[in-house]
Amino acid sequence: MNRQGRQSRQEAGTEHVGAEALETFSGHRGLDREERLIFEIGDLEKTGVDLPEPEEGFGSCLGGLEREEPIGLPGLSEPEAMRHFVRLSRKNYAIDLGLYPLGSCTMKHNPRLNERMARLAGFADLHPLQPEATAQGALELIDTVAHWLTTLTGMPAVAMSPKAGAQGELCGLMTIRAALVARGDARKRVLVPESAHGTNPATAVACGYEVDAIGATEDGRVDLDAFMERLDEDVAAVMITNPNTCGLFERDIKKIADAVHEAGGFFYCDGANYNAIVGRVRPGDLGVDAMHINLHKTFSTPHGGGGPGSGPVVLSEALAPYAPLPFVVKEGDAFRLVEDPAAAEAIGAKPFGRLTAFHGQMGMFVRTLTYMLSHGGDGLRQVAEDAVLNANYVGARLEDLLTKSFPGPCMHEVLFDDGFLKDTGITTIDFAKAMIDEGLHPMTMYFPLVVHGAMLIEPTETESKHELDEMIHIIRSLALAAKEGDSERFKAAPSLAPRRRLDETAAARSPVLRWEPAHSGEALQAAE
Amino acid sequence: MNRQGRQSRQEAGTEHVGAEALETFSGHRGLDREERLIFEIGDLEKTGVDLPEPEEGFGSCLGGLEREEPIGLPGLSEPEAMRHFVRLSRKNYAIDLGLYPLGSCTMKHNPRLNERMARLAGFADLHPLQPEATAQGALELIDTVAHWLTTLTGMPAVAMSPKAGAQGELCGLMTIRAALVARGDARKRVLVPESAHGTNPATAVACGYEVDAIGATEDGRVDLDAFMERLDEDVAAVMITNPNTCGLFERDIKKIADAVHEAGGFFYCDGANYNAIVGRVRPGDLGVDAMHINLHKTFSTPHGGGGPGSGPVVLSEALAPYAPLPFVVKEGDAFRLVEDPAAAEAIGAKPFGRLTAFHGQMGMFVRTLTYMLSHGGDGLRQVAEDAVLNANYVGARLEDLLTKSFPGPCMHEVLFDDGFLKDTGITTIDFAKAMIDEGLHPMTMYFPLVVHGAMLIEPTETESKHELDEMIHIIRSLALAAKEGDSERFKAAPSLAPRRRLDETAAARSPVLRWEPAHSGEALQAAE
Amino acid sequence: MRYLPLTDDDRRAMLQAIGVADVDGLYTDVPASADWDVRGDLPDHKSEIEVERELLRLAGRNQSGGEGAFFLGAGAYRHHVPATVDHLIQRSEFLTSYTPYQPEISQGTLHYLFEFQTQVAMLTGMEVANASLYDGSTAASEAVQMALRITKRSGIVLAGNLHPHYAAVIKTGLSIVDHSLSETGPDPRESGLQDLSDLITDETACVVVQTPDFFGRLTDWRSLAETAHAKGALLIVVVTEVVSLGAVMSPGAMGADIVVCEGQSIGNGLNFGGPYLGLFATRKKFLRQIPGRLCGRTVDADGREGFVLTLSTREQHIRRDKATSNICTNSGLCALAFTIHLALLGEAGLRKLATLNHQSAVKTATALTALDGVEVLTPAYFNEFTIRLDRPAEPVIAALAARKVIAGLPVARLLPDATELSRDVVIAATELTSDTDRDALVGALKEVLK
Amino acid sequence: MRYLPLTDDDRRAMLQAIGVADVDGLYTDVPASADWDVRGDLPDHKSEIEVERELLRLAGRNQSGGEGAFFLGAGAYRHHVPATVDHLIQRSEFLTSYTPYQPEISQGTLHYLFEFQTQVAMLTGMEVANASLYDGSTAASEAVQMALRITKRSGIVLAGNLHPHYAAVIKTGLSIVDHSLSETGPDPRESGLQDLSDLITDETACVVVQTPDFFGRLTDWRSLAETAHAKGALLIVVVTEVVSLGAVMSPGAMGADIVVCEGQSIGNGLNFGGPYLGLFATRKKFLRQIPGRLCGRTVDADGREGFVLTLSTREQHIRRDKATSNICTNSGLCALAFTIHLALLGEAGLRKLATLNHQSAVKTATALTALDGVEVLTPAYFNEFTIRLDRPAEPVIAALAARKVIAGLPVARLLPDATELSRDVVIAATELTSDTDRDALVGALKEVLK
Ligand SMILES: Cc1ncc(COP(=O)(O)O)c(C=O)c1O
Ligand SMILES: Cc1ncc(COP(=O)(O)O)c(C=O)c1O
Repeated sequence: MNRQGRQSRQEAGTEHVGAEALETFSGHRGLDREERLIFEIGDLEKTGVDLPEPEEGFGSCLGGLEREEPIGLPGLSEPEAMRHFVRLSRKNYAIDLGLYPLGSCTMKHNPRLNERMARLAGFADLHPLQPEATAQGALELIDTVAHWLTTLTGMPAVAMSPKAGAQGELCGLMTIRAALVARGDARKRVLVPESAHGTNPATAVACGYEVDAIGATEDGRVDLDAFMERLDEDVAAVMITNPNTCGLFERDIKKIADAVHEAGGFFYCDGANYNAIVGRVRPGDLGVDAMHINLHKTFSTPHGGGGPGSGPVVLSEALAPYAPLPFVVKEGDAFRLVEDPAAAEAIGAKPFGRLTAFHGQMGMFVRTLTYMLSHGGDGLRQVAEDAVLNANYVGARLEDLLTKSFPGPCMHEVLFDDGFLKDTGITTIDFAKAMIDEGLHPMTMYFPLVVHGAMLIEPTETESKHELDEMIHIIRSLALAAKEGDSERFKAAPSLAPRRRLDETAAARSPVLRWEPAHSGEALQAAE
Repeated sequence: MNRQGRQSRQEAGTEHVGAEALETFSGHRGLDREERLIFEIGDLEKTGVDLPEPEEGFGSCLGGLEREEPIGLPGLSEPEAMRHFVRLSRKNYAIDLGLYPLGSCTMKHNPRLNERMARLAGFADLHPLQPEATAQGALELIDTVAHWLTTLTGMPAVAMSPKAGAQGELCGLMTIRAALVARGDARKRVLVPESAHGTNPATAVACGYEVDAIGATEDGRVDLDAFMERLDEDVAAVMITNPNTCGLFERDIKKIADAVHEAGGFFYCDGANYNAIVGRVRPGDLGVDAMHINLHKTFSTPHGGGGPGSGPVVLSEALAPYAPLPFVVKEGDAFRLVEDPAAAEAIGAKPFGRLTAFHGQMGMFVRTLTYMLSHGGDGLRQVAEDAVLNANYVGARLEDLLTKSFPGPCMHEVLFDDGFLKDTGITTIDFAKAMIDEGLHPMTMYFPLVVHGAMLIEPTETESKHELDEMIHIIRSLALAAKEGDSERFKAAPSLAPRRRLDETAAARSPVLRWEPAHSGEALQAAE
Repeated sequence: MRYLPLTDDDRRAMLQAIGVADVDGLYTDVPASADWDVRGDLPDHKSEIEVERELLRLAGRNQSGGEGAFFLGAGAYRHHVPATVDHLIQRSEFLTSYTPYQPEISQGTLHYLFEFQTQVAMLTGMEVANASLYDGSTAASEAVQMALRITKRSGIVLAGNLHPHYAAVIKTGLSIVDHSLSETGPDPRESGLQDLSDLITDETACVVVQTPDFFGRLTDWRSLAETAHAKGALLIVVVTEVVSLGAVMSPGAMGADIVVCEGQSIGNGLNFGGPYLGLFATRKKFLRQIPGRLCGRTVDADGREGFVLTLSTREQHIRRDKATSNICTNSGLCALAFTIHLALLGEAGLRKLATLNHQSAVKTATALTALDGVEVLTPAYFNEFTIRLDRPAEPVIAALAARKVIAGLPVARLLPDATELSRDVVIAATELTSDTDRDALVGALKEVLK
Repeated sequence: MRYLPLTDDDRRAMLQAIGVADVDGLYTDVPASADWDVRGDLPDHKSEIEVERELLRLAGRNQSGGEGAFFLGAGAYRHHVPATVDHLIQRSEFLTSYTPYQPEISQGTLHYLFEFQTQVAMLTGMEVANASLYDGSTAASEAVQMALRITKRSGIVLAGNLHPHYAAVIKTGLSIVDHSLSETGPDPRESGLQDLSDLITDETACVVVQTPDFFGRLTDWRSLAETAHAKGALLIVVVTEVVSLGAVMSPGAMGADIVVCEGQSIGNGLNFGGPYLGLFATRKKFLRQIPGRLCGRTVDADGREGFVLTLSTREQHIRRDKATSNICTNSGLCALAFTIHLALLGEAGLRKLATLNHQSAVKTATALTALDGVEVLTPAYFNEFTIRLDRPAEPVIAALAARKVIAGLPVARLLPDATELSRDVVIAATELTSDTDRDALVGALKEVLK
C-alpha cells in the first residue's frame, strides 16, 4: 500500500522545478510530512514500554484459556511513537491554531490550568469504588459542581452522570417518562422542531417515543401555531433548543412552556447553546423541566477528536425524584453516594435506573469547577455577553455581502444561508473548503436544516476582535471572489491543506475500516 | 510594518488560480499560518494572568524609586497567547518531527518520563538555598549522578556545576590552571587541533591562554608529529575532542596523553562526542585529566531553541582538589554542600573559585538520572553501539555517491565533503537547503574546518532503520539530481518551508534586534 | 478575565458596528423577568493561584492510589501509563480539535482512529470496530439494543456474573422497549455456563456474558456461542479489563458476535470513574447496525490516500430519528490515549504486561490463601479474583482503608441484595502492585481479622 | 530498551551492509585496553515504573516550597507560573528543536527570541538585549569582561551588597586577567553609594551594583552612574529579582551601561538553582561586544520578513579564539518560558504582580517588626528585606525548617566571614505568600526565639 501520499519521484529527476510546484523525492513537503500507519512501521517484537521482567516458570491460573495465536499488534519504540503521533497531530486544525467557528459546537479556549488540576493524583489516581471515606474530596467536588449548575440555571436538582449531551437528553426524557409512568400516564409523542440537532429526534426514539416535527417560522423560531396544533394529551414532552440552532432566542418560550405544562407534558430544553445565556438567564425562570448542559461546550472541557464530553441534566421539582443513580448527598459534614435503588428509596427518591457504570465524567467535573471558580459567580455573565457580542459583530460585518438568514440580533451564533452564492455555481461546501486554504476552520454547514445551504458561525467569547476581523476579512474576500466568478478557487479548494477533498462516496460504498495484513488479501469490504 | 509574510491579495481577486500556486487573501496557507509579533497584537492594558487584587491605598516602601513611565510590554489574553506560541512552534523543525542529523550535536530522542520527573514538586519547587536538611533528596541525586559519571568515565572526581559544555571547558582549563599555579608553573599555551569546536579555542583564550592550532592528518586525526613538535614545557594543556569532530576515534590518543603528561601538561578532552563510547570506553583509561560531558547531548536532556545544557567535568586525581565550588559530600547518611573556600579547605580541597551561583543545572540532573536508570549500567553500552552502527550504516549506504572524507569505520557521526558536488555549481549549503524541502533537517555544514564544504551526519541511536533508509533515499536522490545538473532544485531551495532563504548579510549589515514602536521612527540600527 | 480577549474598547467599537447601545440590546428577545444577573451564593472569581489552592484542597481530601497499597478493580483498573501517552494527548492539535468532520484538516485524528479501530478489532478478535463509545457499560447497552435490531427478537439472557453496573445500564436501556429478560444469579464459584445455555430460546436475541467476569473468573464461552448461534441468538461478550486480552483467548475466538470492552486500562487513568472508553467490535456483516462513528479509508482529489468518517447514514446527525444510536460526542481523546499506549506496548509489550498482571494476582491470591479467615473462591482468573472472609466484608474493607490499604471491592457494595455474598471481596492486582503492597495487605488483614 | 528502535534483525542487516561481522569491528581504533564494558557497581536498567518510584523517593526526601510557609529568596524566587507556560514550552517543536541555525525551519524559535530581546530591553530600560546567557551570575561576569574589553581598563569596583555568589563568579572570571579590584563591605543598612563613588578612578573599567541589592535594599544609582561616566567607567547593574522591574525604576533609567538579570522569576521554577536564565542588555553602541547569540530581523528570498541569528562574528563558532565569549548552548527554553509568561502578564499584569509582591513583603516586615528580638534593617525594599535577630541566625532558621517554615536566608550561609552579620536573615515574600504563611512564620519564630 502506497501511503506516501503525494506523488514521489524516482531518484533521477531532471526536469526544471519551480518553487511551489516542486515535487519532492520523499513525498514530504518541508515541515508537512506524510506518515504511514503503525501497522506499516511497527513490529510485533518491538515495544516502547519497559516493564519489569515477569518471573520465569510461573504456573498460570488461566484455566487453559491462554491466547495462543498472534494478535497482530505492532509495537513502536518510544522515539518512533513520538514521531508518529506528533506528525499526525500536525495534520489537524485545532482551537489552539485558530478560530474554530463551528456553530452549535462552542469551540472555546480550553485552559491548561484545567488540565493540570484534572491530573492531580487526588483526582486522576482515584478509583470510583474506593470507600467513600477515602474520596470525600471527590464527592465534595461533584456536589459543588452540582450546586453551581443548579444555581446558575435556577433549577432544584441535577443528574450528574450523563456522559455527554446526547446521554443527557436520554436522561431527561427517561426522567420525564418515569414521572409520567408514575402517574399512570403513558404518552407516546415528543414534539421536536425541525431545526433541532440530530440527537433530539434520535434520543426521543431511543426513549420509545414517536417524533413529531414542528416547523419554523419566517423568523427562525418554533412555529407557535403549529406547535399548539400538535400539542395534546399524548405529548410527553417538547424538546426545544434555546437559544435555538439558528442562534436565536425563542421569544415564545414561556408560552410554549406554559402550554406544554397545561397539556400535562414536560418541557425538555436542549442546553447545548447555554453559552449564550450562562450567568445571565436562568432556564428555570423560563419553565424548563429538564435541560442538559454540555460541560465540554459551555464549561470548556477539551474533547479533542470528538470526545469525551459530559452532559449533566438539571431537573425541575417534578422530575427530580426520578433522577438516575448514582447521586451524591451530604449528611452533616460527610458526602455519601447513593448507588442503589434501595438506598435511593430510603431517602424518598425513585430513580429511573442507571445510565452508566460509576459516577459520571469526574475528569470533566474537575475541569469544569476549575473553570467556574476562575470566572466566578460574578464573571460568567461576561462569558455569555462576549459570546453574543462576537456573534453579532460578525453578523453586522458580513450581512451586506452574505445572506443573513434572519433579521435582528442573534445570540452566540449567527446563521447565513447560501442565498448570496446564487448563480455563482459555488455551494456552501465549496465556500467552506476555500476557508481552509485561507487558514480557517469552516463554520458549521448545512445545519440547521431550516435554511438552504446553512452556514452557522459561532465564534465564542474567547476570540479577540483581531481574530474576528481577520475572519471577516477572509470571508468577505471570498464572498467577493465568489460573486466575481472566481469559481476555480472554490471548486479546487482546499489545495493547501494536508489533503484535498476526500472521496466520501467511495469510502461509504466499499468501506475499508481497518488495516489488514497484505497477505490476507484485499482490505476488508463491507459485506451486505 | 507588513508582517503577514506571504503576499496577500486584495478582496477582489479574479484571476484563475491553480492548486499550489494559489495566493490567499489572508497570507496563510492552510495549516501554515503567518503570525505577527506580540507587540503588534498585544495591548498594554490586557493581561493573560489573573492575580489576586492588591490592596488599595497601601503605603509603599520603595524609597521613592517607583517606575513611573510605561514599560511598553504588551499583554495577551490566555487564548491569544496560546495561539501565538502554538502557531510559532509550528514553524520549527524538531526531533519529534524527524531525523535531526546535526553532527556534533547528538540530537537524540528526549524522553517524556524525564520531563515528568523534573517537574515533581520535590525537585522543581525546591530552593537552592534551603537548609540542607530539607533538601537531602536533591543532594543525594546530585551525588548519584556524579557517581554514575565517574564510574562510566573511570575518573575519580567530577565538578557538577558547569552550565553547559563551554562552561565545562572553562571549568576544566581553570582547574588545570589552578593545578599549575599551585606548583608554580605558569604555562602559556594550549594546543588545540584545527578540527576543534569553536568553544575550544574560545575557552582557552577566555582562560588566558594562547591557542596553538594543530593540523590534521590525511586520515582525519590529530597530526602527531606536528603535535610533538609544538609540545613543550610551556604547554598547559592539550584540548582534544575524542571521538573527534570528524567522527573518528583518535588512534594516538594514549600517545598524546602520555606525551603531554611527560611534558608536565594536562590532557583536556572535549567530551561532546561521548555518546559514541558511553558504557564501552572509559576516558580515564585513555589518560584524560579533564573532560566535560554535555548532559544535553549524551544524556538526552532537552535544550529546545539552544539551551539549557549542563556540562559536568570529570577530573583526574591530579586535578580533583582544584574543582570549583560548590560540591556535595556525604557524611554518614547525610549529604552536605561545600559552598565556601573555608569549608572546602577544611576538607583539603583547593577550589579555583565558583563558576555560577547555586549548584548547577539540577533540572538536567534529574532528567539525566532518569535516563541513566532507564538504560542502566548494563544498557548504556548499547546506546553507544547503536549510535556508531547507525552512523556507519549511513556512511556505507552513501559512500558510493557522496565523498566520504576519511576511509574506515567512523564513530557516531560520519563526515562527507563537497567533492561529489564538484562542477555542479551546487554548494554544501544548497544541498542542505534542498533537504529541508524533502522534510529533513540538514546535517552540520562547514564544520569541521578540516575538509572542504563539510557535511557531518550524526543520526544518533534513537533513529530506526526505517528513518535512516528514508534519509538515505533522500540524500541519494538529491545527490543524483545534483550530478545530473538539476541545479535549480538546489539554488531555489528551500521553497516548501515556512520561509525561503533569509538574507543574513542584510541582517548583519544593519541589525534590527528588537521591535520598536512605530512612532519612535525606523527600527533600531546598529550604530558604528 | 484571562480567557476573555475583548477589551472594553473592543466592546464599545463592536457594539457601535452592530448599532446597539449596549449588550442588553442583543438580549431583547429574552423575557425581562428571566434576564438578570445570576449569582446566587456563588463565590466571586478567583485568581489562578487561589483556584489552584482550592482544587489542591479538594484533591487532598482523597486518598489517591499511590498513597498506599491498592487492590481495587471491579471494572476500573490501576495501571501504569507511560509518560509519553499523556504528553502526546495534550498536543494542542489533538486536545483542542473537534470531531473530524472536515477531513482535509483532520487527517491526524482520522489516521489514529483508523489505527484505533484496527487495534480494537485485533484485540477483541473481531472483524470491525467503531471509533469508540462512552464507556464499557453504555457500549454493553448499545450492543443489546443492536442485537434486538438485528435479530428482531425480544429475549435477553443476562449472566449473573456480569458487572452489576453493566447489568443495571442494560436494564435501563431495556426498560423502554418490549423485551423479556432472563438472568442467572451472581456466583463467584460458578460460571453459570449451563444455566445460561438453558435459558436461551428461539426468542432470544442475545446472551450477555463477561470475561473475566465480575468476580474475576475466566470461562470458556465457546459452547455457549454454539448454543446461541444454533438458536439464532447473538453472543455478546463484555470485557472490563482489556489487558486480559494480552493473555486470554479473545472473545472473537470464543465465537462472540459483538464484543464490548471498557478500554480504560490502556492509556487512561482511574479518574474516579470517567472519562472512560467504550470499545465496540463486531462482525462485518453487522456493519450498518453499529452505533457511533466509523472511520474509513479513501482517496482525495489528487488520488492520495486519506481517511474520512463514513457510513454516517447510521448516525443521528444524518439519520436523526432513524439513527442506530443517539450518540454524538464520544471518547475521542481517551481513544487516542489507548491507541498511543497500545502502539507503544505492541504485541510483545501487551503480552508481557498481561503476564505481569496475572503473576501479580496469583501471588496475591497465594499470599491471601495462607490467611485464616480468608478463602479464595476463584479457580481460574486473570488479574482479579474473589475471596470470602469469615465475616461481613464492608467493615473489614473500611478498617483496611483507614490503614491506607484499599483492599478491593466488598461485593455487597454493588450487590447489596445478594446477602450470601456479603462476606466476599473482589481483589485485583496489576503490574503496579508490589510485594510491599502485598505485605501491607496481608499484614493489615491479619490485624483486622484477628 | 524503549529508546532504541533498532531490532536485532536491523542490527544484523546493517552490519552486513557495512561489511563488518559485529559492532566491535567499528571500534577497532579504540585501544583494546580501554575497550570493555563499563558497569562498575551501577545498577541494571529499570522499568519505567521502577525508575519513577526511585525518583519519587528522592523527591520525597526534599521539602518542596508548597509544603509549608516559604520566605526564601536571595537570588531565586518562588513565584506563580501560569499552567499555560509550562504547557507551551513542552510543545515538541519548542522542546526538541536545536539552536536556530537553519532559519527557514526555525522561525518559531527566532520569532520568540526577537520578542524576548525586545521584552528584556524594555524591562531593563536598555536599547538592546541578547538571546540569553546561562544565568544572572555568569551574565554578571560576562558584563565585567565586556567592560574590560570596551574600556581597555583594568579597574573593577564591586559593591559589597552584590549577591555573594555573583561576586564570587565575577572574581573567578577576573582571576584570569590582569585587574585591580576594589570592593565595599556588605552592609544591610547601607547602600554603599558614597563609598563606591569614592572608589571609582580613571582606571576603573566598571562599577558593579545590584538593585534591589542582596539585602533587598533599593538604592537610586543615578548619581553613581554620573560619577562613573564622568570618569569614563561603565555602570553595570545586576538585578536578581526581575519582577521588581514592574515597580521599581529601571536600571536603564538610572544610567546603567550594562544590565544583567537573573530572569528565573518570570516563567521559571526554583529547580534547586538551575536551569535559570541570564538576561543581558546594554547600549546599542556596544552591540558588537555583546556575548552570546543575537536574533535579528531580515527578509527571505521572496521578500517576506523573517528572523535569523546575526552578528555571529562575535561568537565562538565563527570567531573561535577571537570570540566575545565562549558561550554556545544558552538558556533557550528558559527564555521561551520567560517570553510566554511576560507576554501573558503584559505591562498591566507585571505591574500588578510587582505590587502584590511589594505588599506581601511590607506585610511580612510589619508582622516581624512587632516581634521581640527581631529588627527590620532595610529601609526601602521591593519584595525582600533583611532582619536582625537577637542571636545567631543559622540555628534559628534550622529550627524553623523543622517546623516546616523555610524562613529566609541566614546571611552567614553565604557570608560566613562577615561575623557582624551572623544574626541577619534575608526574607522574601511574593504573591504566593499568604497571610497564613505569615502567621506560621511569626508563630514559629515566637516559639523559637522565646
Ligand atoms: C444542539 C445540540 N444538541 C445536542 C448535542 C449533543 O451533545 P453531545 O455531542 O455532547 O452528545 C449537540 C452537540 O453537538 C448540539 O449541538
Ligand atoms: C565538539 C563540541 N565541543 C563543545 C561544545 C560546546 O558545548 P555547549 O554547547 O554545551 O556549551 C559543543 C556543542 O555544540 C561541541 O559540539
